[in-house]
Amino acid sequence: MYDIATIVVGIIQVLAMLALAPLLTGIIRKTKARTQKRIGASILQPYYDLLKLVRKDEVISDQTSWIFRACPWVNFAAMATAAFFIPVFLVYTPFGLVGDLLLVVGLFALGRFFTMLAGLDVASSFGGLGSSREMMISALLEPALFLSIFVVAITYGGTNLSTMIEASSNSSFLPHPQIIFAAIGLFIIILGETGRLPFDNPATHLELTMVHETMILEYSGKSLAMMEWSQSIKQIILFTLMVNIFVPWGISSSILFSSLAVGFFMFAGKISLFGIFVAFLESSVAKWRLFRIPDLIAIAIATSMIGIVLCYL
Amino acid sequence: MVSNLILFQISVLLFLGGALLGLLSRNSRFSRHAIFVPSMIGSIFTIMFSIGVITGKPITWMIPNAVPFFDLEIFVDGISAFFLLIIGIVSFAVSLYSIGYSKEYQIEKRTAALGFLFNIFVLSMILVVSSNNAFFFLVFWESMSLTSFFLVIYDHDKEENLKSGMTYLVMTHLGTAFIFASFLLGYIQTGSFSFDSFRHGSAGFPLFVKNLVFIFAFIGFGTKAGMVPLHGWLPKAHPSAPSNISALMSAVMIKIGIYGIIRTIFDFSGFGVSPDFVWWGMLLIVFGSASAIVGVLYAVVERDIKRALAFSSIENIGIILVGLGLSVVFASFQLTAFAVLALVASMYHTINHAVFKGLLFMGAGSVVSATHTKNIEHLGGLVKQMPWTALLFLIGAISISGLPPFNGFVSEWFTMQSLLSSHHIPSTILQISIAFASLPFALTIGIAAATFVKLFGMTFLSKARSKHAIHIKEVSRSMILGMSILAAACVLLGVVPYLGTSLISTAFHLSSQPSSPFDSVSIQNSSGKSFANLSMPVVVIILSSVLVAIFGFIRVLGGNTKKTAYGTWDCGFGGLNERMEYTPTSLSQPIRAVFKVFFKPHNQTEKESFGENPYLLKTVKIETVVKNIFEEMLYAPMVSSFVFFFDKVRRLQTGKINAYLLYIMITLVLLLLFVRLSNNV
Amino acid sequence: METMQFDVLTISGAVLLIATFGIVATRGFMDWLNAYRYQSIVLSGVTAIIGYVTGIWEIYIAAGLTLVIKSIIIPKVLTYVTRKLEIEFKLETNPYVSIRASVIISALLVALSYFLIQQIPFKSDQIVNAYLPVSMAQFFIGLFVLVNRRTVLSQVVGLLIIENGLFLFAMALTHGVSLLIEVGIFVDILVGILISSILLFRISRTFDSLDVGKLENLRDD
Amino acid sequence: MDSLISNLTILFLLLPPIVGAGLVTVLKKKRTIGIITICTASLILVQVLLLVSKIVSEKTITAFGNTFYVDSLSAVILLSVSVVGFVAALYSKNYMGRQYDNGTVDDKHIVRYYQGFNVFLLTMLVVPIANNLGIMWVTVEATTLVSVLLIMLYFKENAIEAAWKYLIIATVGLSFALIGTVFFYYANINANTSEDAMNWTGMVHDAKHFDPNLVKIAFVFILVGFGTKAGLAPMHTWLPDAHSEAPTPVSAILSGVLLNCAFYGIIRFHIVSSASIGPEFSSQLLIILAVVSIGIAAASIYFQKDMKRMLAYSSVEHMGLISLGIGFGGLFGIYGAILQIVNHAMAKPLMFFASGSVNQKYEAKAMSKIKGIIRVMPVTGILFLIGGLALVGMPPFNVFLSEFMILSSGFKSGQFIATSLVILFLVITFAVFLRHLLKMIFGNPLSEMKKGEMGKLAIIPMAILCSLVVIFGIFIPAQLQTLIHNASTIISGGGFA
Repeated sequence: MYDIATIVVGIIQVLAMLALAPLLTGIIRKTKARTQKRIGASILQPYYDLLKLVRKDEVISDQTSWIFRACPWVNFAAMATAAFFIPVFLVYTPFGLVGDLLLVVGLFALGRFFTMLAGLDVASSFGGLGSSREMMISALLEPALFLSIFVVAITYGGTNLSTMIEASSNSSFLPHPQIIFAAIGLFIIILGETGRLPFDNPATHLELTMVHETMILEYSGKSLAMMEWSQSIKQIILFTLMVNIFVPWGISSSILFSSLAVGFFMFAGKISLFGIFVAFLESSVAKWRLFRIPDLIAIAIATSMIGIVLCYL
Repeated sequence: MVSNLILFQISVLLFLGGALLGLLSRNSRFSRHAIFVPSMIGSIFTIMFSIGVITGKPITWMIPNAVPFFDLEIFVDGISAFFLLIIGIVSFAVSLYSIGYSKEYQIEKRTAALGFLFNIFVLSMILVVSSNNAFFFLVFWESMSLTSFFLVIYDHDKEENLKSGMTYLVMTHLGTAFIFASFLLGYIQTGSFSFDSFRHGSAGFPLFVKNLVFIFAFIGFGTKAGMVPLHGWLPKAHPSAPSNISALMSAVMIKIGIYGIIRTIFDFSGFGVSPDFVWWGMLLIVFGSASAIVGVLYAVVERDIKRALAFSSIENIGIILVGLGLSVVFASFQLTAFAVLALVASMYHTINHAVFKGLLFMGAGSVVSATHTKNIEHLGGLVKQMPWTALLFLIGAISISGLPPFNGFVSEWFTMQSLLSSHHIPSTILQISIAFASLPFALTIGIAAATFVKLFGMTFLSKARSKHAIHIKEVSRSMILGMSILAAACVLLGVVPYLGTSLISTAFHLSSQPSSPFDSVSIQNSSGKSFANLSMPVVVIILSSVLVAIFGFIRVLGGNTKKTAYGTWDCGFGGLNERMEYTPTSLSQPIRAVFKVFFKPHNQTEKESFGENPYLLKTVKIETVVKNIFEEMLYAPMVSSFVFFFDKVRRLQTGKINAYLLYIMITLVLLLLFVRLSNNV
Repeated sequence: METMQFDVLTISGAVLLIATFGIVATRGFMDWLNAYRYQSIVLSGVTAIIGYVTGIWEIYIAAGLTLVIKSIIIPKVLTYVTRKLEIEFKLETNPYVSIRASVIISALLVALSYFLIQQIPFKSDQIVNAYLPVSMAQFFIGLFVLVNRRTVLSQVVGLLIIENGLFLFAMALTHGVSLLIEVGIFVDILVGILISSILLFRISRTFDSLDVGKLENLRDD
Repeated sequence: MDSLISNLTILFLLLPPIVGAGLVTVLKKKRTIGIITICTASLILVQVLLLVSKIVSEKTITAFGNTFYVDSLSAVILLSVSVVGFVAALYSKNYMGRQYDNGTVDDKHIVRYYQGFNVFLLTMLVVPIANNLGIMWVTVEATTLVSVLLIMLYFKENAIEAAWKYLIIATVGLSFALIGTVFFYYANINANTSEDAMNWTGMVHDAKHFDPNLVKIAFVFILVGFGTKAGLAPMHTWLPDAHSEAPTPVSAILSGVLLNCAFYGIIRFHIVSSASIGPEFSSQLLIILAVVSIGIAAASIYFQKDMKRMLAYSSVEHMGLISLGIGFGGLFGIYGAILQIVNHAMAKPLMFFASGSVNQKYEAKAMSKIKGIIRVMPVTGILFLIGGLALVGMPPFNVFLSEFMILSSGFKSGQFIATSLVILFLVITFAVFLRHLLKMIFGNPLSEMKKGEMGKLAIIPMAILCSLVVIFGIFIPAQLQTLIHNASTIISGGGFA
């Protein structure tokens, strides 16, 4: 078992994730604004938004039930719990004995399940539209995700994220060509999971293109804050996974303060860079038509399948 | 301490008594109690003795020559007891539920027959699992099929129900024929119908006999389990039956098919550690994956709530079979640890499915009995009028979608881990094909979640879509209570997987056993590090503490804010009504479109016009329907080829006496020639 | 002596076969009846020969019975019944196989019966040797008549041919099983003919025809 | 020496129907003759039960100097004859009464019916106890003639047609049976000029010395001959016609026991043939015909429109199963086949009675016009249902056990193809038979149907049979077990390997 210090570091990792999540959103938004030749809001704007929202009164649709009201809390709890199992700047997390990557995926699915129900609960055609699209996308993302996890897990010897990232930080890419394929697949999946272009446009309010936004259209005040925040947490978790599994450089392998500090800064740098990269990518592609999205997911599945074959050959 | 055997006998007698009361009872106020209370108590006894067996010694009991040449042998070992426990739990909950549910039938004065059949049905399931003789196994098996058939056609006013019942009966009988053939192979090898002799003699069967025993049993039991492509009866029979019966059938009866497959593999077919048997496992995986994906695809586009649940049963049977198949593959390579893992996964899912599908069918039954429609197009907004049913159904829906922290997640986690463990198999082809098999598996889980979003959302949320869903009342207390028992089981099995894993490993005498409820389930990788860990109690603790923490945090941060109820955003136009909502059909439209190769969706248009003029339309009804490829490509051609043959044969009976005499003449001459030519004198 | 006796047996058998062919080759009801009467007389003669050869006196009784029942009573009954019928029945209009072809088929059936019987040990019993194939041929021809003909009456005649064959067969093989059983068989046949006559009568009443083609209501297609 | 007692036993057994027929002819009162027939039938039943218990202890009884010979096999047939005769007599009273009320029959018909009924019983009683195979043949032929008279009782078009076909085909068939019988006799006198060359006991005794070729040809004739009467395909063609057109109680007897009587003939010669040339030859032929029968029955039931025709085809199927069991041999096969004879004799009359009641209630034989029996006449409906389920071999009813044994012996004896085919056919039969049956029993009846049963006397015989069907599914009395076991030993030629 782990000692107190490790557990404290583990909890610090979780808090860091929760705290930094809006910042990452801010960085991406800022970058996108800059690429569009706008100045854009401050990268701290998401924090201001959250603060503003939690202080506001709520308007709740009279059609809704307790499901609608429970959804933001369930969402947040699921995402925050998921954060417990992610090694951030330490190569392992003490909560690795509690849950693994599959649990993280399951928690995401729990949040999404409630979000879809909330979309249906408001009895407008918007909510149904969003849920319907989300149903399709999430259902198709599931196998892609599992296949890429499959590749990573058998390459690095576990779905336990601590084991996985420890193994990846101790080895290089070269003997594991399948990891590159898994990375491509996982990257596409992350775009889908976080509702980024070309799957979904987080900045739109046009019913033709919305997916996620339609489901949370009726939320206001605290509930909206919760929804937004949990979405950011989900995003930072996925990005963290991406950078820590595939580019674990600089991650701290012990709980010494110095190496932890190095690990933290490396992590912040990597994840910002990754955010900026995603933002650039978003600026350069358009949203795809809904029925072309399966094609994109198919690419993710195909790369993961190639990864599997490469694992065994 | 009363011995388990006596408990067993008492529970059998109780069910018999319940059946007898069903036959005798007049239609009084308490007749429902009189019928279902014995079955409740019987179920409790069943639970008691099966736990007794799991923790203690097996029950053996024998009545020699109960029927000429055949001994009634009862043998309850851990495996049987495990399934008996499932039967006991579900039938207890369902009996409780039935007290309230059957009120509807009391009005039409038909509770008595329902009670009789119900009790006999449960009893025969118990006896099937306990019997240790092929003859009696088949007797109980068939009476199980028969009683369930009568329950399926219980509402025989509807032609449709009668048809589904027939499909069920015929298919299950076909399955029985295969089971019979499998047993007969054992019989000709050992010269006895006792399962004991199969058990002892099976190792010595020639390989092809072993294979045949397995194949026949697989087809036979697979039919009962509702495995694709032998599932045709299931989506017809389950919706036709009264809902308490659907719950029993889906939750328990199809599991007995699984029981049969397990028994056959590990007991009767001489399975052993040898690459000869790998293909059995692969067969199970292939058919399991097919069942899972086909079942869930039909479930997601279905509009009939009970039929969607039935299709979902096919899906879950698929998942169970995948686990079982993996276990067989691992076992035949002597990867014991992983075989155990996969078996636990499969059995865990078995008990989980029993629990949540029973719950969901009862929930659906409550909805149907309150609204009198099974079509979710006509429902909506029930959460406000039936809050308890909604909550319980939601628990079931979350569980079946495989979401933490409920039980579905745990078993699916185990199954996924077993799939991941396939990299230990010393064969590249198998490694890759099992890895690819996880593709349909994962897709199934994804679509299953979508299915239950649709089912729950369309039934309980948003506005009522028709008058069926307006002015209805919450169902009676016993029904709620019945459902709550299973809902509690869902939660318990999810939060404390220790319950399930220790149950399974004790029942099946597996090597690795978790020591305490809070130990995390752990799987080691080849370098001795943790491959995966899961400790659901801690997850739940984290989940709830996060919930409390964030609630407090937000409260502190934002202070007390007001909540105002107002109409849903209608883009300022006003008049948002139920016709503008998404319907179940439109909700699943994207998935239907993505899998259009499979569904072949098309619109059926019915037009009714005023008088002669085809352009003056009174009503136009457009319905989007999907094709049932199994029905069209498999069942229909088979039936029609048989009918073609029948048609040829009936032409023999021409009505002409000359023809009849000719047949006699031909027969005589042919037989004489046969004699003449067979010995050339 | 032996060969001589054998010749007699063979020739009488041949005569019997020719008589049987007579039934096959005729079309009118009275012609059949006459042919049948003629065949029955030959049969009783043959029976007498068997009696003579074996020296069992009971067989002479059987021969006498045959003569009385088959060549007198049965034809009488049949003519009596048919006289009461008010419909046109006298001619077999269209058998399935033409008369010419049926004669040839009958010949083939005779050959077939010789072929089939070959393996039975005759134990140098000349009676069996001579009459067994003949009686067998009679069964087949009788059956063929039944299959081929389309009127109720001709079917009765077919039945009678089979009965004659049966009688000869029993005589040839067993030289009279036992009188009791012989009588039983005779009574059965007589009652059978009586019942079929009643039926004949009823059929003609009910269907206004003796064509078995009318009797095709009960079928499956 | 108890030969006097034996003689008297047999005599008293055969007396009631003779006296009954006489009384019916003399009295001619509609009510009385029905009761007289019930009395004769019950007398027969009582005597047969006594006789059977005697057979169980003594194994064989001979009477009138070897003319009559009763062993366990005969006893089984006698039992089925007497039980079915009794319930049919009971049912007749109600049935014919209703027919009379309908105006379908008049007093003359009823007298003729009961005369025929008594004589029919008599002939069927003689068949199984005749040791002399000639007498056996004569009585089998006599059953044909009597039953033809019974079938054409009311001179309806279809009845006449059926009677004609039945008469011609059965007579032709039986004449082949006689040929076979005489061949066997010839074989016997050639082998050994013993006194009782025509007696079955004598034949079995000397069978080893028979000429094999002769036995083969003879058995073919026997099989085709008695097979025609027993309704084995493809000689079964008369059967659906005759069984569907006869008055219901007669159909029940025809299907339930007359077929057994004819099949009894085959079994007797099968024993002789097995003793002579080993069981392979006759078994092979029996299996072939059995498979054809079961297949044709399965296929034919699908298109049936008439309830009683469907039941008739089911009889073809069951005769096939019996023949299959005998053909497969072994303890299970033969025991199963005999049990099947008994079981079929219970279940099929039950079905015929129920269908008779339904016919009278709905005034229709076409199945398409019959719906919702269970609503209109619940008791009959349930009895009908149980009978049907028993017939298709559903546990816990009696036929399941016998079918199970027969099919097991099929695998055991290595006849995989035949057994698999039969299993397939049985599944088909199951499907098509129940499809028809359930459509009639369940569903909504036409609205103008008045609820109500057909009277106690119609229910009681069915209830008797139904309780037998249920009881025999789970429990067979020890005495009957011994009886059947002894009978199987006789068929297998003593002992089982």
